[in-house]
Amino acid sequence: MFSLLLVITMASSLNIILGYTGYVSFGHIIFYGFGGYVGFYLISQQGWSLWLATLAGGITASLLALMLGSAILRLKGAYFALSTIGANVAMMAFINNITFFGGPTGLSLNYSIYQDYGGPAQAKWLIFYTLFGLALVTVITSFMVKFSKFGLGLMVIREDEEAAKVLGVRTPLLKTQAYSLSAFFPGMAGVLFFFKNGSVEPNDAFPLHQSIEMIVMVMLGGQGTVLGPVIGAGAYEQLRSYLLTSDLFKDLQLAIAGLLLLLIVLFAPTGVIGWLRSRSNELRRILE
Amino acid sequence: MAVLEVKNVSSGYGEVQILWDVSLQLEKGKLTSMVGGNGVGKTTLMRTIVGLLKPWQGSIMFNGKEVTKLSAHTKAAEGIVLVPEGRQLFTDMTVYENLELGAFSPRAKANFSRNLEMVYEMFPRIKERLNQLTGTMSGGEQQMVAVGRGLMAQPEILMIDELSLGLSPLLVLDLFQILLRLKGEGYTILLVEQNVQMALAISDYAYVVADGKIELQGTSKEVANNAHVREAYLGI
Amino acid sequence: MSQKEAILQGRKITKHFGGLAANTDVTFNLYKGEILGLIGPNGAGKTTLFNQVNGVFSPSEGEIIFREVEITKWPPYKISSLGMARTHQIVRPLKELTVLDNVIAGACFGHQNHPLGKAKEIAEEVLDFVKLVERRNMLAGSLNVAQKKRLEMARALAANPVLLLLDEVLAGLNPAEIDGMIEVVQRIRNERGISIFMIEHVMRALMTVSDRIIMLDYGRLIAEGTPEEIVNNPQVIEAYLGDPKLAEKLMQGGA
Amino acid sequence: MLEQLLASVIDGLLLGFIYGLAAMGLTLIFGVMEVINLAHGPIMALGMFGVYYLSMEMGLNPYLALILVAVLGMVLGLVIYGIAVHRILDAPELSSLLATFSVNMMIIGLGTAFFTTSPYNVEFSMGSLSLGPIILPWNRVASAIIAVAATALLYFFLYRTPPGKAIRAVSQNRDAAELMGIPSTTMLALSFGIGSMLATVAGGLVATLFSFTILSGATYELKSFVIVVLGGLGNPAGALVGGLILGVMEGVIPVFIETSWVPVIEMVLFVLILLVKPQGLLGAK
Repeated sequence: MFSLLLVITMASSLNIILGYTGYVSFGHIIFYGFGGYVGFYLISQQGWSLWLATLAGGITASLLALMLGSAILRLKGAYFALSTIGANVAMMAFINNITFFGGPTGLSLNYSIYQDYGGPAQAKWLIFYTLFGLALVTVITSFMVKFSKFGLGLMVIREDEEAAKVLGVRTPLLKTQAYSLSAFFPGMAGVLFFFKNGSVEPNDAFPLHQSIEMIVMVMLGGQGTVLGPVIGAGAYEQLRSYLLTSDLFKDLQLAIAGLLLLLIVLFAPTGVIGWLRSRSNELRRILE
Repeated sequence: MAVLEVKNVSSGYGEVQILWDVSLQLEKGKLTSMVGGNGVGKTTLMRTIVGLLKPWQGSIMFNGKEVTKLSAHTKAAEGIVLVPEGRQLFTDMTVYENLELGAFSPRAKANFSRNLEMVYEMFPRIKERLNQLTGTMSGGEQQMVAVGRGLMAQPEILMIDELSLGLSPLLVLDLFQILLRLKGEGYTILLVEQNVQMALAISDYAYVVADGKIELQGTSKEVANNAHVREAYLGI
Repeated sequence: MSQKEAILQGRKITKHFGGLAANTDVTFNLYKGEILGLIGPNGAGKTTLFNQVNGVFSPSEGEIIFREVEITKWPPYKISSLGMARTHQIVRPLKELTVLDNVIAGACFGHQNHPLGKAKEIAEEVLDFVKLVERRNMLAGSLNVAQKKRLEMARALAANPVLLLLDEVLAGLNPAEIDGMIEVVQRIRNERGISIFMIEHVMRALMTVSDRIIMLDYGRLIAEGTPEEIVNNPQVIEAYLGDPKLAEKLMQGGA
Repeated sequence: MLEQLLASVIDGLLLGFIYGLAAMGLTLIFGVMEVINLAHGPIMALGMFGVYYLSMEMGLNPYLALILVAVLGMVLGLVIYGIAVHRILDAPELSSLLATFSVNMMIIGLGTAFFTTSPYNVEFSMGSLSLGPIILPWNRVASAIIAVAATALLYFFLYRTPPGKAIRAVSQNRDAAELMGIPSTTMLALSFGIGSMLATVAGGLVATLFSFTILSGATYELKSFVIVVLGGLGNPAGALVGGLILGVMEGVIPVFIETSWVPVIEMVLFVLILLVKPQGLLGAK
């Protein structure tokens, strides 16, 4: 359940930049990792409370996106995608070298800290509810963005960035805001998750393949829709846990996920929601 | 004898229909021109004839054989050659490489040296610049290479889309003289040209295209003297 | 004549792409409330001129002044907020959005910067004006060419611009559709007082709607005047029908 | 210090030729069809395992094995093109990125099932070459020579043979190529085949130098990205130069600061070049 809530949060926030704005980020996990690292550092080394640290994780991830985005959002299409991969790998390698973040071994918590939250079991529940709340807030935010003027601006950019400028959309500003917003929730989720695990190291924080799994989830459900990423995340997570626990497939989990991805790309590029929408006009109005 | 016969062809891009039931014939050794305003479907018709677009309906016969659904490279290899609008040269390659690629098909390769001689003779400017990258040439020179490349393909039908587009009047005169010469040598040519007066002056037969349909056809004289044509172009 | 207020001025606009000059020293005025036509053969640099006027490219040399503000190097969205809107030669509908959302986008980001609710009202009204209101919930990608052209027009109008640039709004339309579009263009000026700068190839139509016409050939401005003057200008006839003397010369040379 | 530096530079250069070769496959595919092949790394890894099996299990000389690996790489490329790439060529960029990444996942998934993720070694040595104070293992020298030869062959093919010229024509203008009678689909498939052939050969050369796992391709794929961007996307000559630059950087940087900073520097450089000079340092076009 933890990972389900996590992937819903991640996929829904990725959808803001990928689905609404049309910028394919191959390194969205960077915000989870970076925000998580900052929050974890504040808790474990500076004695901050989980709540403040979580907020700080979200904010620093947003700031990172703001800085990074104001540079790389000028790039188009494949160039943007490549630069996000580069940024992700650079960040991971960078954290590896930062001594106060523990270098390659990372940081860990003193387990007594869980006592402040009513013991390890209690703390786990607390995180669960918080994560649930976070996932909910992310989806609600995604919904509000979609039906706001801001969201309309993003979708105009997605459809045709040149035309957007001509229509008066301040494209650089809107793109950066969207990127920054889409980084906020993963940053918070990172703090919660690392806190639950009690430790963090660079390889857990910045796995490139998870960035791409997020894209798969968004695509599977339907990019640019509010519910698509939620459905996609749920379905993908379900499939993955089935494959991982099945004797027959557990070694082939990745290969099967790859095959699934290929099938979606080739045959259902608009995802489940897109497919349903194209079936009927009535559904189209409901399934935004 | 008709080398090419387009019968009742409809075509377009995606879901947008551009051509409606177009029929057209090219007689062997004749120069036929196609005139009409911007965006009426002349380029679309040419792209459909060569196979870059698939006809939605209708058929295309080449030397009495149906070629409607063949791919563009197959048609090109058989001699249906288009010099496309905007030249479309291989701009990072030299003049010589462009000419060489014109003669890619076996049919064309067999006549390589003969055609090359002819192109050199027609366009001495090109011969002087064989090793220049075509992307660095002026518009007029590029058009010469484009026509030369088309000739290297050993065309049975040579189609030229907007020969004079964006070129200075002197160059236009040069190029039209080349066309006259090709006509004299027996090439079958289909010309799309915005310079209506000049196109009609040198062609045998002409089609007027409007709204994706053939609006009028006849010998060039008939078309040139038609008041309707003048009106359609200048509104006088 | 001196009373007329120039709402848009181009001063010696020059644009190079690599070594090619697309526009050279183009100077013109567009007066308030006027419909100014822009003609010229293919490749004469008309759309390039539009692209500089609304900021898609910045000129290599020269200045552009709009509503007495120099906007030469401004980005398009800033120019848009000052009250300029345009349509494109090749229509650019936002395909995956509905017709209504397309027009709302025009109303809420352009000149007036309305909130969503108000923008929706304006959009409905504009869609009614261009007779597209019954298709408001369709995806823009599913419209036919004529409808897409009207959609572009609606989107531009929704911003309530001071100046509207129209790039070949008549191309590809059939005669009935052309007449409908001409009526819309006239009403935009007459009922809304919006000045219009339009590129057009369908000469007959342009002659009826424009107050004045300027002509580009090889990137230079070669003629300027009332429709009457333009039709009788030998340079215009030459550029469009080809030089009759050139054709004669050709036939002599070839014979 | 100076000697150490010189040795590092030479070491880096030798490795740089292999990097360049790997990147050339990536850049060729991008140049011809604007597809960034995210399966590049795993294809390289398959090249590594190809050489391993042919030499360690079947007793072939590793360099002879490379020839077979090259052929298999070509076939693999054609298959991948047919299944995953051809249909999405006209689709938005995301589609081609995801399609090739799905191939990446499949190869890694199957590869992990077959080979696990533990390291393999092609054990094989040819002694060393001494140049004054500098000692170079023959393995490295031979690999560099093969990489150079393969590069030369690629250039000969692209610039001197009709199919090579046809591929360049297709990459510059697909419609115009069709109009000249060039079957563009065949040429696209062929270039994808050549691209993955180059990847497997580069992978095979890496295997004669270092130990590797099925996941090793990822590192080289990232390096290839950096190289390709250094040299200009779609420019094979640029890839070679980029490879040498990267090789030398990797050789020299550790002389001054800790090795763990190398990837940070590489990736920051990568993003910076994308931003400032996306046409690459050589400035093609």
